[in-house]
Amino acid sequence: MSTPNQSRTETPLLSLRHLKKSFGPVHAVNDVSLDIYSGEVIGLVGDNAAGKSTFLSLLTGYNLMDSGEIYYKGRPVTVKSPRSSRQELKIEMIYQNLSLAPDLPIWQNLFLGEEITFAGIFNNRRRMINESQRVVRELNAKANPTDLVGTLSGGEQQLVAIARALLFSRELIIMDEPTAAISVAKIDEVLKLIRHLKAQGKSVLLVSHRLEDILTVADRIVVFAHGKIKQIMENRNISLEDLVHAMFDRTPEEEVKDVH
Amino acid sequence: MSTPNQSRTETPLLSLRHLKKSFGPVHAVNDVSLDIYSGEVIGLVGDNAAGKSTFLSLLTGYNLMDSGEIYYKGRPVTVKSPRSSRQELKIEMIYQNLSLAPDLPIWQNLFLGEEITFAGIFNNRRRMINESQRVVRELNAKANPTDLVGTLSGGEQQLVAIARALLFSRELIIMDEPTAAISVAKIDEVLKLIRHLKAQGKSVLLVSHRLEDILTVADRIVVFAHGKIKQIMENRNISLEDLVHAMFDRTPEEEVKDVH
Amino acid sequence: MSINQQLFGEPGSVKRPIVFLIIALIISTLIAPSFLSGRNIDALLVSSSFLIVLTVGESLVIMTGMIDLGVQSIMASAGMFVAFLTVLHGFPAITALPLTIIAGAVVGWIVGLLVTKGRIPSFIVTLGTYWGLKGVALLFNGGNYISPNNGLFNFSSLANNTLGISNLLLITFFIIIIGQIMLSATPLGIWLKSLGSNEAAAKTVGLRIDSLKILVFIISGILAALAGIMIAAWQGSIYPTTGSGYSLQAIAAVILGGIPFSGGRGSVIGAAIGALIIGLIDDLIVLLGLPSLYEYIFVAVILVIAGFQARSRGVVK
Amino acid sequence: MSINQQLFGEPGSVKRPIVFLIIALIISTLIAPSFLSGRNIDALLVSSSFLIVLTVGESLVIMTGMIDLGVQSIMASAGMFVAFLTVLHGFPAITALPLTIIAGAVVGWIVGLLVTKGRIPSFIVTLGTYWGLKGVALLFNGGNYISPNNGLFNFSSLANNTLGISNLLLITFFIIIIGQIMLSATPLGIWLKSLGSNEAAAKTVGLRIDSLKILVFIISGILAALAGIMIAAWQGSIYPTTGSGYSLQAIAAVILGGIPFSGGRGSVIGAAIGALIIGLIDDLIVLLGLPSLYEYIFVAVILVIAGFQARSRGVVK
Amino acid sequence: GCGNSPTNTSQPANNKSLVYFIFTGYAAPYFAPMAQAVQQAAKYYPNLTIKIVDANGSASQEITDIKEAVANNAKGIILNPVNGSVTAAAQQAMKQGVPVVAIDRDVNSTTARDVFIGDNDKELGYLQTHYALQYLTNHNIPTPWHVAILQGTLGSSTAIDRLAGAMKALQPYITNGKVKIVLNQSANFETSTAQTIMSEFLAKDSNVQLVIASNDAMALGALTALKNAGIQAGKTTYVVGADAQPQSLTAVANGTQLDTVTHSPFVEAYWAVEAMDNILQYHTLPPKNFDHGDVIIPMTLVTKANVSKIAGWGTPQTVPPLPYGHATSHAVASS
Ligand SMILES: Nc1ncnc2c1ncn2[C@@H]1O[C@H](COP(=O)(O)OP(=O)(O)OP(=O)(O)O)[C@@H](O)[C@H]1O
Ligand SMILES: Nc1ncnc2c1ncn2[C@@H]1O[C@H](COP(=O)(O)OP(=O)(O)OP(=O)(O)O)[C@@H](O)[C@H]1O
Ligand SMILES: O[C@@H]1[C@H](O)[C@H](O)CO[C@H]1O
Ligand SMILES: [Mg+2]
Ligand SMILES: [Mg+2]
Repeated sequence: MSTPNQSRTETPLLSLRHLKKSFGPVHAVNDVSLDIYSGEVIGLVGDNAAGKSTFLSLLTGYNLMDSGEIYYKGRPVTVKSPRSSRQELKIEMIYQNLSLAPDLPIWQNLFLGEEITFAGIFNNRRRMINESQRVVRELNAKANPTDLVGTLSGGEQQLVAIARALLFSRELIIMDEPTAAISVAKIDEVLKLIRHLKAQGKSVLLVSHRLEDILTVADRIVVFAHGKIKQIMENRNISLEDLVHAMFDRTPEEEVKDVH
Repeated sequence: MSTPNQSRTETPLLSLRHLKKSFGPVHAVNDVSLDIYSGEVIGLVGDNAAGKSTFLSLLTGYNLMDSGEIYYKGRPVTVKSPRSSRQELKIEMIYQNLSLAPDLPIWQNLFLGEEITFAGIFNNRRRMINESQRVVRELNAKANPTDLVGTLSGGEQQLVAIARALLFSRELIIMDEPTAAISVAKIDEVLKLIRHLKAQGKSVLLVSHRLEDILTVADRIVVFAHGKIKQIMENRNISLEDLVHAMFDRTPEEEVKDVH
Repeated sequence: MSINQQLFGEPGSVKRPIVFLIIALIISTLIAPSFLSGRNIDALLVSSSFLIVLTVGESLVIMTGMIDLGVQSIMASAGMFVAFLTVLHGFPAITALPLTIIAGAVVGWIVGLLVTKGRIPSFIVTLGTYWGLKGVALLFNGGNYISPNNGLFNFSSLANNTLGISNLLLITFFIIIIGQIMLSATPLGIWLKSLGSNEAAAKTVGLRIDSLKILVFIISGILAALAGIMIAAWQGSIYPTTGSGYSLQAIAAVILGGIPFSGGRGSVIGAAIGALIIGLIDDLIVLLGLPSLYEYIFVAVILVIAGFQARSRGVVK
Repeated sequence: MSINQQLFGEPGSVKRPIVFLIIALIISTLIAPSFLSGRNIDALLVSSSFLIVLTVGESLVIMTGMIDLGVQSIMASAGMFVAFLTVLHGFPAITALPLTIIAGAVVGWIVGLLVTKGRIPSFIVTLGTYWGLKGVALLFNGGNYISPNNGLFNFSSLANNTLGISNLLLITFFIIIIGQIMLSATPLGIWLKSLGSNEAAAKTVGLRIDSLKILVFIISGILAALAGIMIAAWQGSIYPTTGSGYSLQAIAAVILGGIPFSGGRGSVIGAAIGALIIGLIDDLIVLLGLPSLYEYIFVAVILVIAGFQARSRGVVK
Repeated sequence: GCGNSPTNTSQPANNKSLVYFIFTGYAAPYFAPMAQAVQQAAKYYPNLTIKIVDANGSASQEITDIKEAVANNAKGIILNPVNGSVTAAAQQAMKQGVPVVAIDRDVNSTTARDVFIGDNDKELGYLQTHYALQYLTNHNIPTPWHVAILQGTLGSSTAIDRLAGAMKALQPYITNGKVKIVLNQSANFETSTAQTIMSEFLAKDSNVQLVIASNDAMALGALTALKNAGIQAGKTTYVVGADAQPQSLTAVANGTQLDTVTHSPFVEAYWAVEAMDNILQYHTLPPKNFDHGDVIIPMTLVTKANVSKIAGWGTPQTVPPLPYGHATSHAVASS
C-alpha cells in the first residue's frame, strides 16, 4: 500500500525512497516512499505525532535522515542542510513552529537570506518594505512591514510565514499547518493561493488537521500513521467521513499498543 | 452593543468593565466590558489581531491593563501578575503560544508551580508521573510523562498544555485556540472536556478560529473586532454563515482604514 | 558519534563530566605518577574547595539564565569581614560566622533586587559587586591584610581535619549534596530550571519569578561568603585581593559541567566536577613542572579539550 | 516611566546610551570643571579607543548570542607580534601590520571552527584563547617586553596626529562607522541579528550559520589585533600583559550599549558609547582624585547607574 | 606628632601644586602601607595636593591614568609602575613638562623619570638567598639541597630582578652540584596561590630544603602548605621571603621563617614626596653621586638575631631625611 503511485509516466519532481528517521527509540519516520509531481497538491494528514513534521524536515534538511534516498527530477541528491535543500530541491517551507526572528521587523523576516540589494551590498530597504507591504496586504493582514514580528498576534505571525513562501515560491512549497492560527476569512485566501501556485505549475505539500481544507485543494491525500504511509488516496468523491475513517480505522487501544 | 448582558440576576463570577490596553499606537483592547457567569461557556471569536489574546492576557495578569476594573463575584480585584490572577480570580489558562518549558519533561511541566510533595519539600515524583500518565492518556496523547516537552510534536505539546488545565481546573478556564494543532479525533475529546467542565459548574472562555467548535460548545458568543466587543450573541440557532457575517460585515477596505 | 555518546552519555547529563574527569585522572596518573598519591589528591581537593563552593552558587544562577560575576569579590570581602570581626574586634566565631554569612545573603538580596525590580541586566549589576566589594574588602583594614599578628583567628579550626578528612572538604561535600538534592528532588529545583528554559512559561503558571531570581543570588552570596570564611581559615590570614580570577573560573566550571549559558538544564554535581577539572589543570602544571612561559598555553589546550565534553547537540552558543 | 521613555528612547535603541552619555558629560563637567578641557577630552577619547575597537568586535559576537573572552589576549599577543616582527626582526611596517591583522583573523577562524564544527561553547573556547594567547604573548620575547631599546617601532606614526586629530581616533571612528553600516544597512547585519534572535529561523531560511559564526569571530579577531597594533604604537613599547581586564570591560560595554546577552538587538554605535562610558568612569576617578580606597566602590555605583539605561522592558537576565 | 617642620615657606592655598600618586594597587600587601605613607607625608608638604590613583594591577590602566593626569594639569607624578610598559607614557609626561618620580618599581628608561626611589632588587634577591645558603652550609645540611622558587608577578621589575639576584647567589651551588632547583614558578606575589602551588608540589615531592619566595606573602603561603604537609619549617625545610610583612616577622622570631628583607614602603613614600617637592619648589634633582638619579633606600636583612628590633614593613619610628636637598627627618604617625 505504501509503494509509490506508479500510474504516472512522467519523471516526478521529487522521488523519496525508504526515508527513515528515529529519535532514540522513536521511529518518527519509518520507511516512507513517495513521488511528488510538478503541478500537484498533496495533502498530508495523520494523527498527532504520526511523523508528518519530521518527514517534512527530512526534505528541507532541518533534520538529517538516518537512511533513504531522494531524487530530484530523477537525479539522486543528498540533503545536508536547509541551505542545500533550498538550492538542490528548490523547496520553500512554512514551518509549523513558525521559524521567525521575533526581534526583527516583518520585512527583514520576509527577505531573510534573500535580501534585495543595491550594488550587491546595501539593503534596498525601500523596495523590500514595499514588497512586504504588498504581499502582507494580499493576505489581508493588518500589520505594517516595519512592525517587529515578536509583537504580532498569533495569526499575523502565521501570515508572515506564509507571505515568505509567496515571495520566493519555488518548485515545491511545503506548508506545515499554515492555517492553524488564522481566521476563517483568511483561510480562504490561503487556499486560493495554493490553487494559484498549482496553476503556475508548482507543487504544494500541505499538512493540515483541517480536513475540509485538504479535501478542498488536494489532488492526492497521503495518510500518515506511526511514521509510515498508511494510504494514498486520489481526492475524488472522498467525503470527510471516508477520510477520518482512513486516518483512524483502529481502536484507540490498538494505537496505544503500537507506540513502541 | 458592547454593554454587558443585563438579563441575568445572579452575581457574575467575573465582571470586566472598560478594560483598555494599548501597545504604543495600537489599541489592542479598547474599552471592553463583559460579565462571565459560573457554569457558562463563552466563545470568543474575531479576526486576527482583533485583540482576543491581549484581552485574555489582562485577565491572567500576563499583561497589565492601562485602565478598567475587574470584579470577582462582585468584589473589585486588582490583577498585578499571573500569580495574583491565579490566586484572586481562580483562573487557569491555556496560552496560544504554548507556555511550556522545552527542557523539562512533561510531568514537570504539568505540575510546574503545583508540585505534589513529600513533607512539603521533596518532589513526589512517582505520583506526579502517574497522574501525568493518566491525564495525558485521557487526551489520547501518546507521549510518555518523562519525555522532554521540547521533543514532542506540535499537537502533543498542545495536549500537554490542555492537560495542565485539566489537572488544576479552577473556576474559570481560559483556552486560547487550544485545538489549533491537534487532530480531528482529539478535538472531540477537548470539546467533550469543555462540556464536562461546564457540567461541574465551571466557566470556560474559549477562543478559536474553528467556528464549528465554538458553535458546538458555546452558550454565548462574543465577537471581537478592532479591540472592541462588536456583538454578543446567545448561541441559539446560529448558523456558521450568521457567525461569519457577524464577524466580517465590513469590506476589507474599511478594515484597512481602521487600523490606526 | 554513537560511541562517543555511549561513553559520555547525553549532552548535559552528569555522566559526561564524570567520565571526563575519570579519563583526566587516569591520564594525569600516567604522565605524573605521583598524582594519585593520597596527599596530592587531598591537596588538590582542598585547594579546589573554595572554587567548588563558589561554583555551586554560580551554577544555580546560570541555571536560571543569569550570571554572577561578583562571587570572587564577595568571597574576598567576606574573608576580610570575618577577620575584621574576630581578629580585629574580638567577636566570638559563633557570632562572627553567622554575621558574615548574613552579609553575603544581604549582598545577594541587593543584587537580586537590582536585577528584578531595577531591571538591570545581571552582568552589569554583578560587575558592580565585582568592583564594589573589591573596594569594600580594602576598607576593613585600610587596604592592609589581616593576620594572626592583629589578633586571634578563632575560626581557623574550620581548616582542621575530622577523622583524617579536612573539614573544608566535608563542608564542600555537604554543599554539593544539598545543592544537588535541591535541584533534582525539590520543586524549587524544577522552578529554577523552568526559569532558564522558558521564563514566560514560569511566569504564566504563577511562579514568583522575581523572588526566585533574588533567591539564587542570595544563595550565591551565602556560598561565596562561606568560601571567604573557608579561605581565611585555610590561609590563617586574609588579603583584600584574595581570589582574583575566581569568578571567571567559576563560570567556566559551570559551563564545563554541562550547564548552557541560557540555563534550563544541568546539574550541581556536574558543575562541581567542572571546578575540579579546573583545579586539576593547575595541579598538573605544578606536577609536570612546566616552564612557566608555557603554563597558560597548557591551560588553554586542556580547557578546550575539556570543552569537548561540554559540547551539546542543540544550538551551541 | 513615560518621561523616562521619552527622554531615553525605547530600550535597546541607540538613543538611550547617547542620552545617558550626554547627561554623564554634563555632570562630569559640573563636578570636575577641568573635565571639558580639550586636552582631557582628547586623552579620554584616545585612551578609550582601544577598548572601543575591541567592543565593536565584541558587539557583533554578542549580537549573535555568543561571547568572546579572548579579545584582550588577542590584543596583547598581536601587540607583541607586531613588535616582534618590526622591532626585533626589522620587518617593514607595510608587511608587519597586515601579517598581524591576518594572525588575528586566523585566531578568530580557529575559534569559530571550534565553536561551530567542534560544537564547544564559545565561553570555553574563548576562555582558551584568553589563557593561551596570554601565554603566546609571553613567548615572543621570552616573557620580556619589547621597547625602543630593542629596535625601531617603525609603525608608531599610527599614534600621530592628522589635522590635529589623533590617527588612533580616526581609525576608531572609521571602524565604528563601518561596523554600524554593516549592521544596519547590509544583509549581513540582518543575518547576524537573526542568529541571535532565533537561530532556528536563520537555519531554516538557509543561512550559513556556521560561516556567519566563524565570520564574527574573524572580525573580532581582526579588530582585537588592530587594537594591539594601536596600543603598541601609542605606548611606544609593548608588554605581554598589556590590556588585562579589557575583555570583561568590552563585554560590559556591549551590554551597557543596549545589546542583550542573548543577542538579536542593538547597535554598534551603542556598544561604542558603552565603551566610552566605561572610559569616562576611569577618567572621572583620576579627575576627582577620590581616596583610592573608595575608587572601586565609585566605579560600581556609576556602573549600576549606567546600567539603568540598559534596562529592558522584556525579560531581564 | 611631627618632627622638624618643613623648611619651605607656605604658599597661597590656591597656588597648590597638584601631584598624582599613581600606584599598582593593592595587588600585594606591600602597597597598602605605601599608599598610607604617601598620605601621611603629604601633610608635611602643604603646598602639594596629592591625588592617589589605583591602577588595579593593570599597566594599560596605569598608562591611561598617567595620560589623564597630564591632561588634567598635574604638576608632577609619583609613579609606582605596574611594569615597564608604562615607560613611554611617563616619558611623554616628562616631555610635556610634568616631572616623574618613580617609586618601588622602576620604569625602563632613565629618561622617563627624574628620580627613582626604591631598593636594589637584585641585591635583595641575593641577600635573602645568600644568607639561607650560608645557613644551610653552616648547619651541615646534607647536599644536594632541593630548592623551590616562588617568583612574583611575571613582568614586574621586582619579580625579574629578585629572581636574578637569587639565581646569582645560587649559581655557584648549582654548578658544584650542591643545589638542585625543583620548582620555579610564579605565585603572583599572593599567599593563596603560593599555598596552592606548594601544597600540590609537596604532595609530589616533600624533599625540599629551601623555599625562596620573592616576597613574604608567598613565603607565608609556603609555610602553611609545609605545616599542612606535616613538614616542620625551620627544622628540615627553610623558607625565606622579603618585605618584613608583620606576620612574617613573627615567623622569623618563631624560627619558622629563616629570613626576610626590609625595604620600607614608608621610607620610599616619604622620600618620593620629598623628592617631588624638591623638584617643584627648588628645582633640585639628585646630585651626580646618585647614579642615573637612583636613590636606593637601605635594606636590612632580618633574621632571628635582629628581628626584635624591626617593626612591621621595616617602618622606622623616624624617617631619615632624603639624602639630598632640603629635607629633615619626620616622625611616622602611628597608623
Ligand atoms: N527532536 C526530537 N527528539 C525526540 N523526539 C522527537 C523529536 N522530534 C520529533 N520527535 C518525535 O517524533 C514523533 C513524530 O513527531 P512529528 O512532529 O513528526 O509529528 P507530527 O505528525 O508532525 O504531529 P503533529 O500533528 O502533532 O504536529 C513524535 O513522537 C515526537 O515526539
Ligand atoms: N507585546 C506587544 N507589543 C506590541 N503590539 C502588540 C503586542 N501584543 C499584541 N500586540 C498587538 O495587539 C493587537 C492584538 O493582538 P492579539 O494577539 O490580541 O490578537 P488576537 O485577536 O489574539 O489575534 P490572533 O487571532 O491572530 O491570535 C495586534 O495588532 C498585535 O500586533
Ligand atoms: O617591592 C614590592 C614588594 O616587595 C611586594 O611584595 C610586591 O611588589 C613589589 O614591587
Ligand atoms: Mg507536526
Ligand atoms: Mg491570539
